[in-house]
Amino acid sequence: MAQIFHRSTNFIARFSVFSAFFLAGLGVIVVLAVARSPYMTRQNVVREQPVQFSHKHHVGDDGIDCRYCHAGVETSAVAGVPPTKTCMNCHSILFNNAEYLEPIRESYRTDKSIEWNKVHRLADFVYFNHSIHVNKGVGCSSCHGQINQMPLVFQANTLLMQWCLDCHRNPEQALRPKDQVFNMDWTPPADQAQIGKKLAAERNIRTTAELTSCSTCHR
Amino acid sequence: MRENEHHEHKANQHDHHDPAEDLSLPERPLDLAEVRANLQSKSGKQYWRTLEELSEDPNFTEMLHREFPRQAPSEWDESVDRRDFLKLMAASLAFAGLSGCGRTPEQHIVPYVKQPDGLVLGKPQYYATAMPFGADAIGLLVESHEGRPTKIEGNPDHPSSLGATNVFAQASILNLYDPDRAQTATQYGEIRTWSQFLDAAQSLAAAFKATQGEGFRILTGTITSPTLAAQIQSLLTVYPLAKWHQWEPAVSDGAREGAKLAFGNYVNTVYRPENAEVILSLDSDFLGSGPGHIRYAREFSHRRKLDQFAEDRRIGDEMNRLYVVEPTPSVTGASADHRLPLRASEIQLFARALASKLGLGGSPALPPNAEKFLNAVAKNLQRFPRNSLVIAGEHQPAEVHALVHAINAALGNVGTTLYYTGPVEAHPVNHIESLRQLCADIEANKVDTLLILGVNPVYTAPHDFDFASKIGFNEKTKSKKVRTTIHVSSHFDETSELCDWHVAESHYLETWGDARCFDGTVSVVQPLIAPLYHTHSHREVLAAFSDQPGVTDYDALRDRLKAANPSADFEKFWRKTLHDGVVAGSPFAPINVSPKFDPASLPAVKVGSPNEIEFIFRPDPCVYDGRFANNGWLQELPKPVTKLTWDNAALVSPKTAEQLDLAHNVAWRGGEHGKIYSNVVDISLSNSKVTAAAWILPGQADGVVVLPLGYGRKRAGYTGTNKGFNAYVVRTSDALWAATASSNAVKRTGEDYPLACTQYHFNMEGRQILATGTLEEYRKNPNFANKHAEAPPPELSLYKGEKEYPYEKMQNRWAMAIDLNSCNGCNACVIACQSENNIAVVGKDQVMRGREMHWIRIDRYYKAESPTNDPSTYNESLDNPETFFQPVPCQQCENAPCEQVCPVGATVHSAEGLNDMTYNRCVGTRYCSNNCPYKVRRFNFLRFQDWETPQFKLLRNPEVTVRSRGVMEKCTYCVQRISNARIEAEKLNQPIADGAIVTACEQACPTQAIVFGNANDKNSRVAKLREQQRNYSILAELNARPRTTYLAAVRNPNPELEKT
Amino acid sequence: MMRHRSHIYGVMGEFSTPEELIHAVEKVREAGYRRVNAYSPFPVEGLSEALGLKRNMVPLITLLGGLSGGVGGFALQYWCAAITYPMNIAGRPLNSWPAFIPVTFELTILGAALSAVFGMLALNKLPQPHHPVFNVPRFTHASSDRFFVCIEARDPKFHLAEAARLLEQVHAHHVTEVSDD
Amino acid sequence: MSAGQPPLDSPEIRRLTPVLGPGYTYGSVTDKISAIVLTRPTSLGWFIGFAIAFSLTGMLTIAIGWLIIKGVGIWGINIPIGWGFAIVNFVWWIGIGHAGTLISAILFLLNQKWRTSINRFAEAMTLFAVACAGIFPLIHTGRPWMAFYMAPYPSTMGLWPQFRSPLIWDVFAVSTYGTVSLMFWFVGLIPDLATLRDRSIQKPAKIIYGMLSMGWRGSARHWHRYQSAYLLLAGLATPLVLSVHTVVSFDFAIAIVPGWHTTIFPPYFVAGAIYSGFAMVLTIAIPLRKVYGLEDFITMRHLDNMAKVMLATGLIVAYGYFFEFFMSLYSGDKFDMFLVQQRLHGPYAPFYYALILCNILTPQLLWFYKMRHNVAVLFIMAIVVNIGMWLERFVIVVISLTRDFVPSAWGRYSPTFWDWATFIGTMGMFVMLIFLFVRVLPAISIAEMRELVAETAEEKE
Repeated sequence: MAQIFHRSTNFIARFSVFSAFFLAGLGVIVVLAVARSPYMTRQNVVREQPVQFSHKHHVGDDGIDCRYCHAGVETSAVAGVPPTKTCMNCHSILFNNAEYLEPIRESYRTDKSIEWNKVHRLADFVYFNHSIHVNKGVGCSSCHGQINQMPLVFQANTLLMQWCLDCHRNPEQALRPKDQVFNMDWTPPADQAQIGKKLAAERNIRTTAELTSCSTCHR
Repeated sequence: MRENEHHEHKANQHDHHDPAEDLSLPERPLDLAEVRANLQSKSGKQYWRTLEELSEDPNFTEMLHREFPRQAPSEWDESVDRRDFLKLMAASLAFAGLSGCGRTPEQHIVPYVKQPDGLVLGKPQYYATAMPFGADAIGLLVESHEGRPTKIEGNPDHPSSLGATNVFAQASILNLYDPDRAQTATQYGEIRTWSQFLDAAQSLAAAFKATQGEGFRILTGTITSPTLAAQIQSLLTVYPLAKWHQWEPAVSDGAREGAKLAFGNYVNTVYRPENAEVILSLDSDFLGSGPGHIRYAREFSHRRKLDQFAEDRRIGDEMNRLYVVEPTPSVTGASADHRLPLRASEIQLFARALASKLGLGGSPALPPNAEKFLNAVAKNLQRFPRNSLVIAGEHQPAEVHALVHAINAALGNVGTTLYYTGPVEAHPVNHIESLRQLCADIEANKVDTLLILGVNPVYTAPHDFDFASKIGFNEKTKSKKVRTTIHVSSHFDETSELCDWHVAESHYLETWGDARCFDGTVSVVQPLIAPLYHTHSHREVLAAFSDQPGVTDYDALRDRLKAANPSADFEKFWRKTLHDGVVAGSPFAPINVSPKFDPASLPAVKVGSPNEIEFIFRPDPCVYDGRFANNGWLQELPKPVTKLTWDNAALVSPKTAEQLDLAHNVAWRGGEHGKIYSNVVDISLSNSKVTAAAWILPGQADGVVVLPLGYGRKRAGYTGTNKGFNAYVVRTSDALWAATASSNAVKRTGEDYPLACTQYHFNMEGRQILATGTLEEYRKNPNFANKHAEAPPPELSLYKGEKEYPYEKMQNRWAMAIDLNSCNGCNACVIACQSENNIAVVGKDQVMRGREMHWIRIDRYYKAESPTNDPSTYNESLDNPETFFQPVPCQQCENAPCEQVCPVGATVHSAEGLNDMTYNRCVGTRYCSNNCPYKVRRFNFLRFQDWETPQFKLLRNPEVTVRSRGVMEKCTYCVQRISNARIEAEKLNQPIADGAIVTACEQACPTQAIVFGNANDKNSRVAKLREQQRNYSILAELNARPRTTYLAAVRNPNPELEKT
Repeated sequence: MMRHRSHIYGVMGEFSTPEELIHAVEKVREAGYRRVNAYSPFPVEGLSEALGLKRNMVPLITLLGGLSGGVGGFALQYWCAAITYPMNIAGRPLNSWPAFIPVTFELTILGAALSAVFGMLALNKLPQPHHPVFNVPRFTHASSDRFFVCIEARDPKFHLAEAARLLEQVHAHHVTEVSDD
Repeated sequence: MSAGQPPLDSPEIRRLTPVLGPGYTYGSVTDKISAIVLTRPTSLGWFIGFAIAFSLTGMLTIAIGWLIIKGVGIWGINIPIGWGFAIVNFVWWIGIGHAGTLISAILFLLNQKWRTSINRFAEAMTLFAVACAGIFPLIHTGRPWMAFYMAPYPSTMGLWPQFRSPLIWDVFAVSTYGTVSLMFWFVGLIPDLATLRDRSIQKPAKIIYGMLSMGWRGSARHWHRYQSAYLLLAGLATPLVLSVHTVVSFDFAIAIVPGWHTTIFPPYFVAGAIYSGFAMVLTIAIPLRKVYGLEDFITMRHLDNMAKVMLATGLIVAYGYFFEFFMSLYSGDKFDMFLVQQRLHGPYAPFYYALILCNILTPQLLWFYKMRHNVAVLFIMAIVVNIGMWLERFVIVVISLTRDFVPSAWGRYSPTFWDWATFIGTMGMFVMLIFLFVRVLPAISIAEMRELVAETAEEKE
C-alpha cells in the first residue's frame, strides 16, 4: 500500500500530543494568574475623580490627620467619605474661586452629592470593620499603602481573601504602637516579631482559629 | 453573587426633604421626577390607577406582568411564552459561560453634602416611637441606618411592650416600604397636590362656618391619641352640628357596653396576670391579642418559668393555672392547663352558671359536658380569693363582661389581679350604633360631607348597611347621597374607589403624634423618616378644615404636651419624653368602681339548638381586620394554630366536618408540607352568601364555623388583593360576632381548593422532639425530659473520641435555650427574624411546594392518638387535644451533620461553635439540608429576592447579606449582632456581657421564652437554663449535640379534672 | 552498497497463519538475524518468545504512576484539611483519615491507568503514522488476515538477497523488499 | 436451577451454543464487522432513529438552558426533599455504566471468551452512560457556574474542597471512572482503527482512521507491550468499577437520613449496578444483532450468559432488600423501623411494590432455559429491570427524604415537566451516541474476534 502520511507527520503527531497537554496546563495557569492580576483586582490602578483630590497634598504636604475627613474610622465599620461640608470648611476661604474646585462649591450650593469613584472595593458579602482594626493597632498604611504619597488614590493591595488571611493568620506583623496607627510612613522595626507578639497579647488579639472563622467576615 | 447594597448606596438617603431623593437609587424602575411632571400636566377625567402607570414608563408595562412581582415572587411558570423563552435561552448560554469570572462594574461613593449631627456612617441609630393599634399603642425602638428605618424592636421602658413586640408591630415596617401605598392626593382619580386639597378643604370649611358644620361627618376608627382627639374636638366646637362617628370592625362593643352595664359608665380594665394563681379565660385571647396582650403574656409567663430566674419569682414558686373556655383554639387556649371547647353563645351560660355558683344569683343553667369543668374551676377560684382572675373575651357580648366584673369583684380580685381606670379611648362610643346612625343619616340625606380617616367601611361595614351604596355614585339616579366624600388611607382601597377625594396617609414612622396604651400611658409617636411620598397624617387632614391648616404635627404635639405637662424646663422634659418614648406620669390611676347590677336581672339568653350551626367572626391572626392584607410577611406567616398561609378558611371541628362530610385531601404534590386540597363550601348566612375553603381544626367546639375576617380584599394592592374569602360579606349588624343558622347553610360545592399549609402532620410519632409533662411528673422526676434519649458516648466514634475543639476553653460558647413552657406560638419571633435577616417572601405557590424561607419556624403538635394523623378522618382524641408549640431555629449542632457533607466547605464551624453558613461559597447541592435532622435549612430554589423594587432596597438590613438564587441559607444566631457586639467589646478589651447580644427572635419574644448567651459564662442566663433539669436537646440520640436546647413544657392540671 | 542499503528498511515475507509465522520467526533467528520483527492482525501466542522479547517496562511504570497518584492524593487532602486552612468541620478531627481513603484510592487508580496507557504508547513510539513497512502494498492485510516477518536492514548480518532467500526457504509468500523512502 | 438443564459449561454447551458461528476465517470476520462501518449503506431506519434521538437531545439542552435561567426551582424538589430526579437519574446512569467495564475488565481477567463479541459496545455504553450521569451532579447544583469550587485548585480565597464530603468523593470517582473507561475503550480500539484505516477506500476516511490509529502496524513488539498494558488496565478497572458505585452509595450511606444510613449499601449498590448494566447491554445487544445480522457473533450463548448474570445479581439485590428490611427491624432503630413501615404502607407504597415486582419477582423467570433462550422475553425482561432499578433509586433517594426525623417537616415530592424533560433528554443523548458509535466504529472488537477464530480453530483440532 502507499503511505497515507508523509514522514514528517510522525513528528507533527507526537508534537501535537505533547503541545495539547502543555497548552491545557498553560491555560489553567493563565486563568489563575489573571484572577490575581491588577486587571481583576484593580491593584495599583489610579482612578480619575470628579475633583482631582490629592491625598499627597492634603496629607503629605498639609499634614491633615486622616480622621479629620474619615471621621468614622475609629468608631464605625466604615471610615466614611466626608460630606461636601468638610471640604468647604477650608475651601470657603482657601482657593475659594479656584476653577477646579467648582464641583465642590456647586455640590454645596445645589445640595447634590458629589459622586466619587470607589477605589477600595470589597465584595458585598464581606463585612470589613475599620474601627476594630484601628483600635487593635493596625495602621491605615498596612492596607491602604502610603496614601500620603498618592496624588490620586489607587488600591495598594490586592484585597483578595488570600491577602486578608495572611494577616488574620499572623496579625503580629501588622500591629503597631497606638500612636503610629495613623502614621503613613511607619515601617516595621527589626524586632517587629517580638513587639507584635507583645502587643497582640496585651490587646487580646483573638486566636487564628477565631480570626479565620468564616463568620468573622461573612454574615 | 451580587448581594446587599453597599452602604454607599444607602448613604444617599440624606435628610429626607425631597421624596424623590429617597428613591433616587441606581436601577430604579421608574423616575419619580418624571412622574411628578406628568402628574401636573395631567388633566381631564381618567381612571387613576398608580403613579407608575402615569409615568408612561415603558418598563412599567413589563413591570406589571413581570414574573417576579414584588413581595411575592411567583417565578414559577411551566408555560413560557416563546419570545421571552428564546431571549432567555440566548442569554443563558452566554451567562453559563461568562458568569463566575468577570470584573464587577464601577461603583460610586455618594456622600452627604451636609451630614446630620450625631450620625456616624455605618452605625445604626435607635429612636423610641410607638405604633398605635386599636385601643392600645405598642412602644417601639426602631433601628435606623443612615436615615432608613430597617428594624422594629420593643421599647423596654414602655408598659405595653416591656421590650417585646408582636407580629403586627414587627411587620409594620414592611407597610412603610410597601410599593403599593398611595403616593399622593387624588380627586376623582386624578392627581391633586396637597395645596389643591387644602383649597378644597378650606372652601368646604368656609361653607360649614355658615351652617355650623351641619352635614359634616367624620368617621374614624378607635382613637387613643390625645392630640388627634383634641384636633377633632376643636373642629366639633367650631362646627357644633358636625358629628364624629367611629367604626372599628374587629373590636367588639362588648367590653365597653359590659362596663356600662356593670358600672354605669365606660371603664377600662387592666389585668395583672402575674398576681393570679388561677386564671379563667372566657373566650379571651389575652395572651395573643387585644390591648396589653404583650405585657399580659410576659406577666403570665413569669408564673410558668418554674425555677428559672430566682429574682423573677413573684408569689412563691407555685405555678399558676390557666383554664380556658373558648369556641375555637387560640394561642391562649393552647397554653391552657385545662381547656373546654364551648360554642361562643354557650360561654354566657357558663359565665352565668359560674356566677351563681359563686353565689351571685342567676340561672345555673349550663351547657351539657361543662358541669364537671365548672365545678372544678369554681372550687379552684374560690381557693384563691384576691389571687384569681377571670377574663372575658373581647368578642363576647356585654352580659358576659358584666358578669365577669361581678365575679372578679366577688372574688375580691379587684386591686390585686386587675384594676379599673378611665377609658383609654379618647371618645368611647358604641361603634356599631355610631355607624348605624351614620348610615341612617346618609339615607336621610342629612350628610353633606363625609371625612373618612383610616378605616375602610366599604370593605368592613356589615353588609346589611351596604355602605358602598351610601357613598357611591348611583348609576340609575345619576346621583350621590353624600355630596363630598374624602378618604384618608395608606392604600387606595375599596373605599377610596368610591370617594371623591383620596388623601394618601402617612405611615406612623413618617409622622409626629401620640397615643395612649392599654393602661393610659401616653407614648410619643416619633417619625424615623420624612414621608416617602406626598402623604399626610390624619391630624393634618383634619387641620385642613380648621382655621389654622398650616400647623405641623410636630408643633401640635409639642403644644399639647406643653399644655398637659406644665414643667419648668419643657425642652428637658421634651428630650426625656422623646428618649423614653413615654410621657412620664401619664398612666391612668386606678379608679374605684363597684358593679351595681344583679346577674339574676339579666334577660334569658337564647342559645342555638345543637343541630344548628353557629358562625363566629374573628379577626385573622395575621392580617387582622384586613389592614395588613398587603403585607407579604404577614400573608406568608403560618397562622399560629392552623399553620395556613396566604388564605383564610372556614374552620370547623373534626366532628362537625364529619357531619357535614368535609375532608382534606393531602395532595400528591406538596402533601404534609405544602399543598393541601380542601373542600370548598358555600355558606349562606343572613341572606348573603360566601364561598370558602373549609379547614378542619382539632380542638374547635362542635357546631361552630369560624369565619376569619380580613381576607377577600378586592383592592388591597399587589399582594393582598383576592386572597382568601371575604367574611364581611355574610356579617350583619345584628350578628357581628356570632350568627346561627341551620346546618344546611353550609353546602359543599364539590370543588377542592389548594391551601398552603406549612405543617399538616401533627403528632411526633413517639420521638423525643417536644418533651411535655405535668407539674406532678416534674416534681417526681425533674429530669423527665431526658429519660428517653441520651447522646451516645463519644468513644463510639471512629475517631476514638478525639477532641480537637475545646469549646469549653473558649471565651465564648454561644448557645440558645428555648422554654417551651413559656412559648405560646405567637409568631413574633418569626417575623422579627424575617425582618432582621432580609428573608424573602416566596408566595403561595412556592409555599405549596414546601419552599417557604422562614429561618425559625414554630411547630405545632397535638397530643392526639389519631391513627391516621389526618384531622380529616375523625377520631375523638381530636375533639380537644392538648396543643404545644415549639420554635425551631438552626440548632447549631457541635457535630453538625450538614457540615460534614458540604463539598465546598460553605458551612463550617466557627471557633465559638457557631454553625457558619457562608452564602458566597455555597454552590447549592442541598446535601446539607438533606442531612439536617431538624430541617431548618432553607434553599433559594428560584430568585426569591426582589432586586428591582427600590423601596425594598431601603427596607433591607445592611448588616446581613441578601441571598441570591441557588444558595442555602439558615439561622446563624444573628451572627451580625454577635460580630458587632464582639467588636464593641474588643475595642474596650472587655468580655461580652451577658445580654449584650440579643437575637432578633429573643428580642421580639413577649414571654422571654428564647434566651441566647454564652454558655461558658456560668452566670449567664442561658448557662443557668442549660443547667436546669428540664433542659434537653431534640433527638439527642443522633449525637449532633445541638447548641440550641429546650426546656420541657410543664402543665399544671387540676387533679380533679385529671382523674377519669 | 552502503548507499544502496540506506534506502532499504528491510525485507518482508508474508504468511497466512500464526503457526507459519512463528515457525518462520524461529528459523530467521536461528539464521542469526537479531533485528527481526513480526506483524500480525492480533497478538499471536508464543510470538514474543520466538522473537526473544524481554519483559517490558509497562508494569513498572504503572506501579510508579499508581504510587505517586495515591501518595499525592492523600497528601493533597491532608494539606487542604489540616495545614493550609484548618477548619472545624462537624467536630471531626482535622486529619479525618478514614474520610480521605476514597479519594486516595481513586487517584491511585487514575495515576496507574494514565501511566499504563501513555507509558505503553511512549515505549511503542506511537503515534507514528508514517512507517516504512506501510510501503509494502500487501501490508494492508497485516490488519486483517495476513502475518508478516520483516528482517531489518539495520541488522549487521543483513544482506538483501540472502535475507529474501531465507524467507522463501520458510515458505513465505510474496517476499518483498521494504524501501525506506 | 430448574431441572433438566445442561450444566453451566461443557463441550456439550459449546456445541449447542457456540460463542462464534461456524465457518469464520480471519478475513470473513474482518469483512463482516468492518463492512457495517465502511461499505454498508446507511439505512433509512438509522437516520430516523438518529433524528428522534437527536431531537430528544435538543430537548435536554433546552431543559438545561431553562434550568440555568430560572434555577433548580423548576424541578419538583423542595425542603425536605432536596434531591429528586437529578440524583436518581445520576445513580441510575452510573449503575448502567458498570456492566461495560465489568464485561471488558473482569471477564477479561477471568478469561471468559464469550465477552469478546460484546465488550466493545458494552464499553461504549459505559462511556455514554457516564456522560449522561455526569450531567446531573453538575446541573443539580443551585449555581452550576460555581461548580468549579469543587475542584482542588489554588483559589484567590485560599479555600479548598471539603474532602470529608461524599460529593467530593463522587467528583473524583466519576471523573476517574470516565477517564479510565475512555482509555480502556480507546486502547482496545487502536488495532481495529488500523484495520479500518487499511480497508477504507475514501481518502478522508483513511486519514481520519489513520490519525486515530496512530500508525498502529501490528508489530509484535507493540503487541507485546500492548497486551500487558491492556491487562493492567483491566486489572485497574476492576477495583475501580467496584469502588465507583461504592462511593456513589456513600452519598447515602454516609448521611444520617433514615433509609440512607445503611452499611449494606456498597455491596448492594454494586450488585444493582451490574444488574441494571447487563439489562442495558441486553437492551442494546438484542436489536443490534438483529439489525446488523450479527447473530453469529452475539450468539444465544451470550444472551444466555448475560441472563444468568442478571439472575445472579438480581438475587444479590433481592438479598440486599431483604437485609435492609431485616436490619431496620433487628437494629430496633425507631426511625428505620418507621421508614420500613412507611415503605409498605406509606403514600409511596405503590412504588415500593412495583420495584419488588420489577427487580425481584419478574427476573425469576430467568431460571428457565426456555425463557433465557427467548429473545423477545429477554428484551422485555431487560426493559423491566431497567425500570425496576430506576424505581429502586427513586425509593431510596426520594422516599427516604419524605419521612425523616422531625415529623413537622415531612413533605412529599412530585416531578415537574422539566424533571421529565431532563431525564428523557439524557436517554435521547445516550441513544444518539450509540447510533453514532455503531455507524463510525466497529461495534465488535475485530482483533479479538480474530483471536477467537484462532482459538476456536485450535479447539476444532
